[in-house]
Amino acid sequence: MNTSVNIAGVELKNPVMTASGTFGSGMEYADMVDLNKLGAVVTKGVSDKAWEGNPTPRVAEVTGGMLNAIGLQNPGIDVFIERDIPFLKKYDTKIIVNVCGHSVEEYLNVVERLADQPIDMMEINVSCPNVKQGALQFGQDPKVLEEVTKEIKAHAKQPVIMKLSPNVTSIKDMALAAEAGGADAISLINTLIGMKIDIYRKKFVLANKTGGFSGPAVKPVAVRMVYEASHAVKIPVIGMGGIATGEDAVEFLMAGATAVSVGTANFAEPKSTEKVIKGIEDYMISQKIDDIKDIVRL
Amino acid sequence: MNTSVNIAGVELKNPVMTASGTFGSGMEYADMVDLNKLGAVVTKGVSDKAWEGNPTPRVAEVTGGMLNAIGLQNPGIDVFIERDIPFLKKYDTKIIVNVCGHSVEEYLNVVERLADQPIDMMEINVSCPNVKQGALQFGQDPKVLEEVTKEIKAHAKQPVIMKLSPNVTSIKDMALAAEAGGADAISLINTLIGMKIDIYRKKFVLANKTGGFSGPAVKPVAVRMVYEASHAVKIPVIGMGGIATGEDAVEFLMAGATAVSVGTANFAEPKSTEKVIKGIEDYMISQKIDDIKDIVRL
Amino acid sequence: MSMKKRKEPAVIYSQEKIAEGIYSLWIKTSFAGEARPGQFLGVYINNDAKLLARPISICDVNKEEGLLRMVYRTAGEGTKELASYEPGTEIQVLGVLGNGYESALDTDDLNKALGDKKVIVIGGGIGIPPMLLTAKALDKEPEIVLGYSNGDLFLEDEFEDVGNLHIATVDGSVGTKGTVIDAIKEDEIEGDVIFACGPMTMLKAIKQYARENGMKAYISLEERMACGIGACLGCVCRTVNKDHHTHVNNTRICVEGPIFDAEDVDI
Amino acid sequence: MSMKKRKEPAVIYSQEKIAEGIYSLWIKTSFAGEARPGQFLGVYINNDAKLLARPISICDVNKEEGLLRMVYRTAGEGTKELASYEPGTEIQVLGVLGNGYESALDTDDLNKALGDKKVIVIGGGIGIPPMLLTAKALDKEPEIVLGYSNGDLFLEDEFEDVGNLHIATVDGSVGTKGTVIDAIKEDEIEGDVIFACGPMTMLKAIKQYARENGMKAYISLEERMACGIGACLGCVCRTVNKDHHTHVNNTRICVEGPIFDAEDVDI
Ligand SMILES: Cc1cc2nc3c(=O)[nH]c(=O)nc-3n(C[C@H](O)[C@H](O)[C@H](O)COP(=O)(O)OP(=O)(O)OC[C@H]3O[C@@H](n4cnc5c(N)ncnc54)[C@H](O)[C@@H]3O)c2cc1C
Ligand SMILES: Cc1cc2nc3c(=O)[nH]c(=O)nc-3n(C[C@H](O)[C@H](O)[C@H](O)COP(=O)(O)OP(=O)(O)OC[C@H]3O[C@@H](n4cnc5c(N)ncnc54)[C@H](O)[C@@H]3O)c2cc1C
Ligand SMILES: Cc1cc2nc3c(=O)[nH]c(=O)nc-3n(C[C@H](O)[C@H](O)[C@H](O)COP(=O)(O)O)c2cc1C
Ligand SMILES: Cc1cc2nc3c(=O)[nH]c(=O)nc-3n(C[C@H](O)[C@H](O)[C@H](O)COP(=O)(O)O)c2cc1C
Ligand code: FES
Ligand code: FES
Repeated sequence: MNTSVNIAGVELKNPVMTASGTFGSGMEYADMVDLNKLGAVVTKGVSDKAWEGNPTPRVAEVTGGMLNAIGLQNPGIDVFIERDIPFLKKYDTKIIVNVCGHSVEEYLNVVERLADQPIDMMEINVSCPNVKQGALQFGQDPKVLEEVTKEIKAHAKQPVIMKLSPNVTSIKDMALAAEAGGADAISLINTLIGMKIDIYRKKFVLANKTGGFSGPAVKPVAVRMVYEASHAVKIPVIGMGGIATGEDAVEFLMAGATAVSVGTANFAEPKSTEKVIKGIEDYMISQKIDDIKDIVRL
Repeated sequence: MNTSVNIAGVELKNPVMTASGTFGSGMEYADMVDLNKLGAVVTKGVSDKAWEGNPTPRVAEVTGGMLNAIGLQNPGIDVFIERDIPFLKKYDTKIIVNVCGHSVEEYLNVVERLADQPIDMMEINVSCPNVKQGALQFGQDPKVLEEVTKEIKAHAKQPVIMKLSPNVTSIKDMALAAEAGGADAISLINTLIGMKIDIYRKKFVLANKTGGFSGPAVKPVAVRMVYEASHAVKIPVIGMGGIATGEDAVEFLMAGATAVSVGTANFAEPKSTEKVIKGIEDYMISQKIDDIKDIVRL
Repeated sequence: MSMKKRKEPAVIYSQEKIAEGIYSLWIKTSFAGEARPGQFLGVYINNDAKLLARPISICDVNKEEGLLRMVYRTAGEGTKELASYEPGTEIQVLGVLGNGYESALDTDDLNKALGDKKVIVIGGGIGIPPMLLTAKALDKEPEIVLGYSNGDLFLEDEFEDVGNLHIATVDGSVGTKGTVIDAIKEDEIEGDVIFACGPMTMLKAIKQYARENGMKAYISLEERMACGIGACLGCVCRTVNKDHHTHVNNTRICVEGPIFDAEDVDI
Repeated sequence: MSMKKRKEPAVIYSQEKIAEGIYSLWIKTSFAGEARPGQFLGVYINNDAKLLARPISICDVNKEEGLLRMVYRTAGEGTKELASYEPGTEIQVLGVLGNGYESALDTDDLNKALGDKKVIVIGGGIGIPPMLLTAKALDKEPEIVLGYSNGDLFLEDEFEDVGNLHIATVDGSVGTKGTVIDAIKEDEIEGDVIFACGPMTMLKAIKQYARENGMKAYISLEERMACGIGACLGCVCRTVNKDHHTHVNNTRICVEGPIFDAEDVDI
């Protein structure tokens, strides 16, 4: 059976990756998950300097999902290069570094620092709803997105995945903008913007008021957006949003994704990534599909 | 205890209404729910002529919610005036007629036919994701929304509620546009756009491919949008999206809504509206709140 | 006789696997006293992630004991979860839903309405269970034709007690090899009225067969449902004439059906 | 001693309400053999709508029988659902989580590390349960100070067996009227090291008291968690110095805590 997929020239042994921010740099899950089995590990977002992130509470549970407002806390690119990349290099999996910044300059600082690093791709987070400055604005206006993509592509040595926000009127326009800017691939969805109020304490559950909404509850929106985006562009699409089983993953592949990421499900079941891989294989066996590329695209 | 609220001069005995399309015209639920207890009944969308709606399957279940692509099937305004309004008039509740159309002209035809009808308000659905023409476009562009609102206000004899789509980049801009157009109130959220694929049958679960996503799963998005919209405009906001309990309703009130609608929850529990009313009262008792207007707004 | 619809708790009295993926479930419920042949219940799953009721036909009732039986296939996740419930588990049920045969035939008394017409009761696959209560309701023993895919039969002995049983299997392992229509032909079964439930292809063939043979066919339709009580317009079927309620060529299966005169619906 | 973290099924052995809204739960689990004082488990609810594990401290273990005890308050919907589970119910548990006192004190052997230092064990409200395993782990009987809001005490008799018990109640119905600090003062309790778990106001007061009295205080912190294993950065606490892992003044309670030297954290 062949489950390998190719994204921008990078061959993944299977289409299953971790969703940025839900799997650290793999270290914390290495006890429970065999990282060698994963198509790729997508790291937590990294910026040029260390970020402290938002005040707590940072997470909340909602029906079938969760809200987070971590605020992209990260140790900065230097620590990351020294500690996390070498750790991941020990495993037989692809490394995709998720990049964040408050300004184009900050993105470029990270992109340039990554140039000589043994990583396979980078994913540019222009869609995080939890930081005031930068980030989300870049991801909600097609013109700005195209510009940012161009800038990053001009400096990046590795293939660039632009990660899109679902908090837009037309995901198609955003996908087209990323493609026009030269993105090698797009990934979606980042989190929807949500809010939860504690009516007894009479305050927002998250210190940040709003948070990014993820998990099985968002899957219908994600599948729809992956379908719309992948039918608009020629570059590969990495689908995510609520994937917890192999069947969920196949749904995204049928919607037009080339690969998928597993995020929030890792919290509900640490072995989710492995289970998704196994589930895709089971599906292929049951449907007598030898090559993952032969899964029907709708 | 006072639970009455006032929207555009109309006094509702409590802030709980039915969400359009989930309660018919009340007739079907009258066996199970005492319509006299409701703040208002919001009817299924009605157009100038009868609409056949979409092919089946029209509904699908998703985690914590559902998709629908009814396509606004309705018998048209004539039957509605003859049958549904007289039925509702027998009850001691307010009547809000939800209006749909493919074009401004079609909306106006309905609005004008309603002029001499004994209804309390009308809600204009410019946000249904399930009809190809009209509807959603009006609800995704602030300029168009403002224009449509103006036109409708120029012809409407009863207060006008504009119902907003959550499938937009900025709900604040949409709320401001409706207010600028002269809307007496806004209601939100209509359904998110979602998709579900049956991977074994290898086709979309809904004949229409996409459908409107509703139910508890969408609540975090709805609360956030109600918060953003109500903090942007001065007109009252009717909040909805996933409300199933009194606590959910209070969450929307705290987010800034003046009243709330209960939709998908009716399918999970036919008595949901009554339960929500009771739940709000229980909350007020437990928090020693005498007047619903004293519930804290965040 | 028609009682108000309502959602109520019911307690699982017994649950048994009667064939591969087929479960027989008896629940203790007040609906047992009201259920008419052809009607169904909305069964809720004890899982907050699954909101909607599963429509399941009433297969049998024991009015004295207040017991009601449903026989269902584990089609997806909801029915799989249902199959895992032990006796004593409380479930929520919406009922009684749908018109049933009496209402479809516009009568208070099925047997009176049928007079001396000969009834053929047909069930295919998971459409077999509802035909048991239907067959039992008839004064005169009907011809019964059941279609299975293979020899993994279920309920056949109970049908044997209430009518003249014919079996068709797709793989030919029991009875006629082929469809229920093949069995009707092979066994030269005759009748005036057909009551049928089963897959759409079977219902279409029956509609055609009835038309060609001057018979009346009442068929039970399925569609995805949200409310189950006529409010959401989720479950419609195309109709030949304008529907009295919807004023378009669409009728609500959950209230005007699931039983229809085959000639009224556009299948 | 440190075993790999894992998610595993566990079976409810017994469950008992021991005070208003407080439940004592014993589960049969392999984690019983590994649990150290101050650690916690992530308890999943059998409900697809509730994804995240509830962090619950380990209150006691019975290694021989492979049993582990948690005592929890029904705070929200998840714990309410947990309280409804009957013995025999299977639940999913992520464990063993957190550092525990040994790790916080940077030692393999708590008692050796403590030497002849006198320990005061303090628990307030739902922070009381984890102190039982802690008190039991000590060679020398500690002074134990438990703070309740009123006379609806729980676990007090079990603490009585493992140390010298003092009680404070906010309403004064039992022991000292007031806080645990009031009880320490009233009963003139002396010690070198405090181990404490309870509400934030109590922990702040203890930090202050320890500082003023030249004592060390190890406190157990709480925060909302998603992963429970250090990956999501959901559960951080402000720290005085830069954290070795995060490189900012934020540390992960789920892995570097929940037990901290009070002087290290910015509370
Ligand atoms: C009037 C009527 C009577 C029925 N009687 C029986 C019966 O006696 N025995 C039996 O085994 N089955 C019966 N069915 C089919 C049964 O409703 C479905 O198999 C069941 O809903 C599947 O639920 P699930 O959770 O396993 O599937 P899932 O795929 O997880 O369900 C997802 C959603 O789709 C709906 N759905 C899926 N399949 C169907 C279907 N075929 N028809 C309607 N809704 C569907 C579910 O109700 C649910 O809302 C009947 C259907 C109808 C409309
Ligand atoms: C390290 C640690 C140890 C704990 N030990 C115990 C214990 O031994 N006994 C006990 O009764 N409680 C303990 N708690 C608190 C317990 O985790 C919460 O009361 C519980 O999670 C509430 O869940 P719920 O579903 O009832 O509430 P809900 O409000 O329905 O929960 C919603 C979400 O918020 C989280 N949450 C809510 N309150 C808290 C809280 N106070 N702390 C962390 N997460 C919260 C839940 O885990 C869940 O993810 C501990 C918390 C931590 C962090
Ligand atoms: C706790 C948490 C942290 C996240 N951090 C990041 C991040 O640093 N960068 C990013 O691009 N996306 C981040 N995301 C978004 C996820 O990568 C993913 O796009 C989203 O959660 C949808 O997938 P899911 O439903 O499978 O979680 C984060 C999500 C969660 C839940
Ligand atoms: C089956 C169904 C039909 C609907 N029909 C309409 C409609 O005709 N007009 C309208 O404005 N909204 C319609 N809606 C949207 C609801 O009124 C409501 O805005 C939405 O479902 C969110 O609320 P909920 O999560 O409580 O259902 C419909 C929703 C559902 C589920
Ligand atoms: S299921 Fe709602 S109308 Fe039939
Ligand atoms: S809960 Fe995820 S880092 Fe602590």
